[in-house]
Amino acid sequence: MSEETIKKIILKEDEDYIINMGPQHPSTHGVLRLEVCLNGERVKYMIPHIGYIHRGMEKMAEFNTYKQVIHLTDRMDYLSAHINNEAVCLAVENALEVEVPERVKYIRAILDELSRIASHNLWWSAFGMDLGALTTFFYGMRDREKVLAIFEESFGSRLLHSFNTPGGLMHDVHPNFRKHTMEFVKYFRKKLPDYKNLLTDNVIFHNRTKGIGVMDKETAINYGVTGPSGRGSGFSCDIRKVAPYGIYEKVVFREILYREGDSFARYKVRMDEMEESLNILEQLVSDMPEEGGFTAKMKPVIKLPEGEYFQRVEAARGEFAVFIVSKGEKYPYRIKFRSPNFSNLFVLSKLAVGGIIADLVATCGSLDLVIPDIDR
Amino acid sequence: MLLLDIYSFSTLTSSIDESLNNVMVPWLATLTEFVLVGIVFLLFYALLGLFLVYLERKVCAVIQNRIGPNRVGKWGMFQTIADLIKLLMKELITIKNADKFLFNLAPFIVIIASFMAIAALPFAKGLQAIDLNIGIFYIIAVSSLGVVGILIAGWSSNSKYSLIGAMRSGAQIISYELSVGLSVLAIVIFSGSMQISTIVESQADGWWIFKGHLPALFAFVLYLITATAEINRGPFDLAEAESELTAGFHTEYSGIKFAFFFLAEYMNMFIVAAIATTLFLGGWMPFHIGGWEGFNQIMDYIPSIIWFFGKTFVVIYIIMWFKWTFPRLRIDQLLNLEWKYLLPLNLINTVIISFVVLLGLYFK
Amino acid sequence: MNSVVRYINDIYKGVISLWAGMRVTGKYFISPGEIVTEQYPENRATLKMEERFKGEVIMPHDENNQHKCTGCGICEVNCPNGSIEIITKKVPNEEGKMVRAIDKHIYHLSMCTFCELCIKTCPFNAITWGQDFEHAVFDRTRLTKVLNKPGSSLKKKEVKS
Amino acid sequence: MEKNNKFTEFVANAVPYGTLSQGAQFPELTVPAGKIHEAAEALKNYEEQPFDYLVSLTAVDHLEKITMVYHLESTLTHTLIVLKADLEERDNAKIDTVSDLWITAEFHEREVFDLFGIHFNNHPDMRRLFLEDDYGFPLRKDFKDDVNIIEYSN
Repeated sequence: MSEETIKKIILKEDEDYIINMGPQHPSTHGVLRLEVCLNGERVKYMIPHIGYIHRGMEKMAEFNTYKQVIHLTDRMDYLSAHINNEAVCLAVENALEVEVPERVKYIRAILDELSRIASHNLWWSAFGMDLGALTTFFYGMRDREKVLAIFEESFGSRLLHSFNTPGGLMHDVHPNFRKHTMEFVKYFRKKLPDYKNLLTDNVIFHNRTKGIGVMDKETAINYGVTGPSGRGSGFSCDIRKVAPYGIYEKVVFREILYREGDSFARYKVRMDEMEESLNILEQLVSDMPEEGGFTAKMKPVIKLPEGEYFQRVEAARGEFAVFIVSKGEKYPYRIKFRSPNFSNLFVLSKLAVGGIIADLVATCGSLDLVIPDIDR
Repeated sequence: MLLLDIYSFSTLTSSIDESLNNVMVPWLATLTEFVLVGIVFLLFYALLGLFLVYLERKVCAVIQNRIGPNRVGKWGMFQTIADLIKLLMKELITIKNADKFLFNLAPFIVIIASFMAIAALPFAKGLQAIDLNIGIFYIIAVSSLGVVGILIAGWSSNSKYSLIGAMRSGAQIISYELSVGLSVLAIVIFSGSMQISTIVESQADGWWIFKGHLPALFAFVLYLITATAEINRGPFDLAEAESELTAGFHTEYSGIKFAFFFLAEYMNMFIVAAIATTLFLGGWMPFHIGGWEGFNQIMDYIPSIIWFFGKTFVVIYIIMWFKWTFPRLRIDQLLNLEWKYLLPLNLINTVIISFVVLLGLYFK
Repeated sequence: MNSVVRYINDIYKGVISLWAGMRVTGKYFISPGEIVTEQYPENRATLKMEERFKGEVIMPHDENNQHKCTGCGICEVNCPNGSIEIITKKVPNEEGKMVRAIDKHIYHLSMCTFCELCIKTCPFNAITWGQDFEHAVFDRTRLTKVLNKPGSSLKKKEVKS
Repeated sequence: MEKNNKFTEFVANAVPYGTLSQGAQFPELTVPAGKIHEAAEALKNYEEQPFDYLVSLTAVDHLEKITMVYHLESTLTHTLIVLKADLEERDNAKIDTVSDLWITAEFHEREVFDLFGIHFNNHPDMRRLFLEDDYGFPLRKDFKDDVNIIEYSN
């Protein structure tokens, strides 16, 4: 943001037509407030205001043991709760140099990919709705329900399942887990053509998203935009490839990269990632060992050796990283959660300028923001 | 043709007219007729509006793999009535610094505009309030009055979202008025009359959509698209684009004033569907296939009012089908679509139809 | 000429893509068998939650009104939100010695985040998940529950076979 | 290994005031607080592997000092290094901004300013991000919340 813009914010000019999108607005998907200055319908500048649901998680985590921190990470990016859990677990396991059983790695990766599909699916539904295609929302929800049913069967909860724990998993997965996952893969493969016909190929949709909110690679890197949004600009930032963790070294998959950098490229990245996740699921489910337990041996009270630990994982919306500073106690001395949406949000104020309100909505939707993850 | 006369409403209406004239002086009889017709139309308007809301909710529910309203009454039939009662009981909020007079006036303008258009619609044989000799021109003129109400609503609300919505609506309707007019003109050329009863009569031996070859079919498709835009329905619902402007021009309205906007929107949908039926699908004329005498006679047994409403609801369904499938257009794309695609196509189509009519290439 | 071809091609492709979308919604419109809505209050009889469903924390009691909770307080320590409070009392055992026993196992459902740490760490498997999910009440205080039933006592340890 | 040596050489040349050490996971480069912008600029313009992606920027309150921690990644080779700077002064903590190098730092720095009270010199928009202006700096270890008194007993 240039200084000129900031001056404008403070000394609002009389002719500026300022509308507040949010904190309650259908297309901001939560309590995000965008202060938009318009010239006609064209956006002159846009300032995001955040902090409406800041819960001080980093401070709360300083009073929680490592096992208790897990349930806080659920509530940041609630759509990829499992992946967030895994970041903390991996950081603790790396610090303690615990080797988790092979089976746990497989199950974690399966759940990661299921979460990713569920998350992208919800995004697809909501993105369609942002653009006015209301039916997509129900089709997306219908298919996401199948993933949530698998979650519910194994973990007992559908969204915020604190299923990971340092050293492994809370329980073993349900005996039907493998079967139901395969069934879901088959079911979802059948439904994907509907998605394609309904939205991906639609000429109105193309007009609404192609060339809208163009972000080049340099901007993406400079703003730290990761995940599907960054990969839509050709920024190779898939942590599963860049710094593999868990079982991902053994899995064969490709990183989806598009170079256009517009909303449609970001859309395509997510659609392709859903298909790629299905491929990964097929590999993992067939290779998953039946035996091997679900947790490594851990002490009842976990104390990390003094030091600093950094763990990155690929959440559904980008790079999620945990930075733990330990002083050898059972509580972390300081935890920093590097959440993907925090970095992704601020590029919006650059992308929105020059477009019209409808473009702002499309760009905001294509960045796939989850507000609790921004505020933490 | 004898059978058709049984179902004709003209016997009913003329008998009422006669009996009224017998007991009253002529001017009083005319006045009573005005009042009677007004009451009948008001009831019809309200009930049909409620039914359309219910229908829309059911159709979109089935499209979206849902059941839809199913709590109030059997299959949720009284859901919309319950909603109406709720809206009636709600507080009417006028926000600060709003232009009170215009703010209260706007919903009435919108609803009167759509109410006036019903007058010229032929619902069945002999069931038409007024058969103007420029009937189709009258309907187009009156139905575009509604935009004045929308503009007033947006301006007087003292809300930024409302203003943007109203301005969008203004731009949209001014543009699409042209295409609606031109595609209606196609049938006026075919039938050589602007009088609605004449247009319907001209389709006794075949509907224009079949008689008029491809140009008429093309005009029908163009009419559907432009009419959908004209009544601010999805995918052209920019004036109230929910995800952008929360509710557009009626953001600040509550209670029964909001209900007026809502009802007018659905009734406008009915009116454009009814016009499409009258012009392209033969109005209340039954479906005939040349040479199949038995089939045609069976078709004649079905009352004309059922034919009219059946066809209208098919068109309404198609309009709903659009809405629940497509994403919304952007305002500049919407105007592009009109000025770069629909209007040129319509002009070309009008020229072709003129030649078709001049050379007598259509079925007579 | 090229631009005219492109113009017509645009229209053609656009119409085809729109028709593809309408086919999808049309297909679902004529197949009501695809409806997925669950009629919730009506299907209470058939609605069965998963075995592992995290509805609320409960303490199973056997037919003699006995439970397994000794009041050790491990669940209270492990709870990240302070939603469990243990109140203990001293009761005499068979030998006449005063030993610690549970008086009230208070569970604040309103504060629970369902992280499962209490159940996981309980050394006696005294608490577990209940499948009840209809927690809506008119008064917040009713979400505070006492898990051990009145008059209940500690179950004797089974003799290991 | 060769690459590592090259990097060590580069650091010795370009950032002579910094001390490079091999941390548990990543190489760590500690520089004096006054030279942070200089060091960051050198790292970003390192030709072999420009550290052009700022993964995370945060601070840690060690009571006797506040440490700024920057995690930098090179999108060319995907190596990650940690850049650190210690701030001795608590009451008037100040450090140069790096938001002109990585724009994402602008918002991370605002967050750090909000939660730690570290002022960033030359920052274009130094306002609080989440909290009100008269709120304390909650992530400091000596922060006491008088309104919501929650004592953690365990």
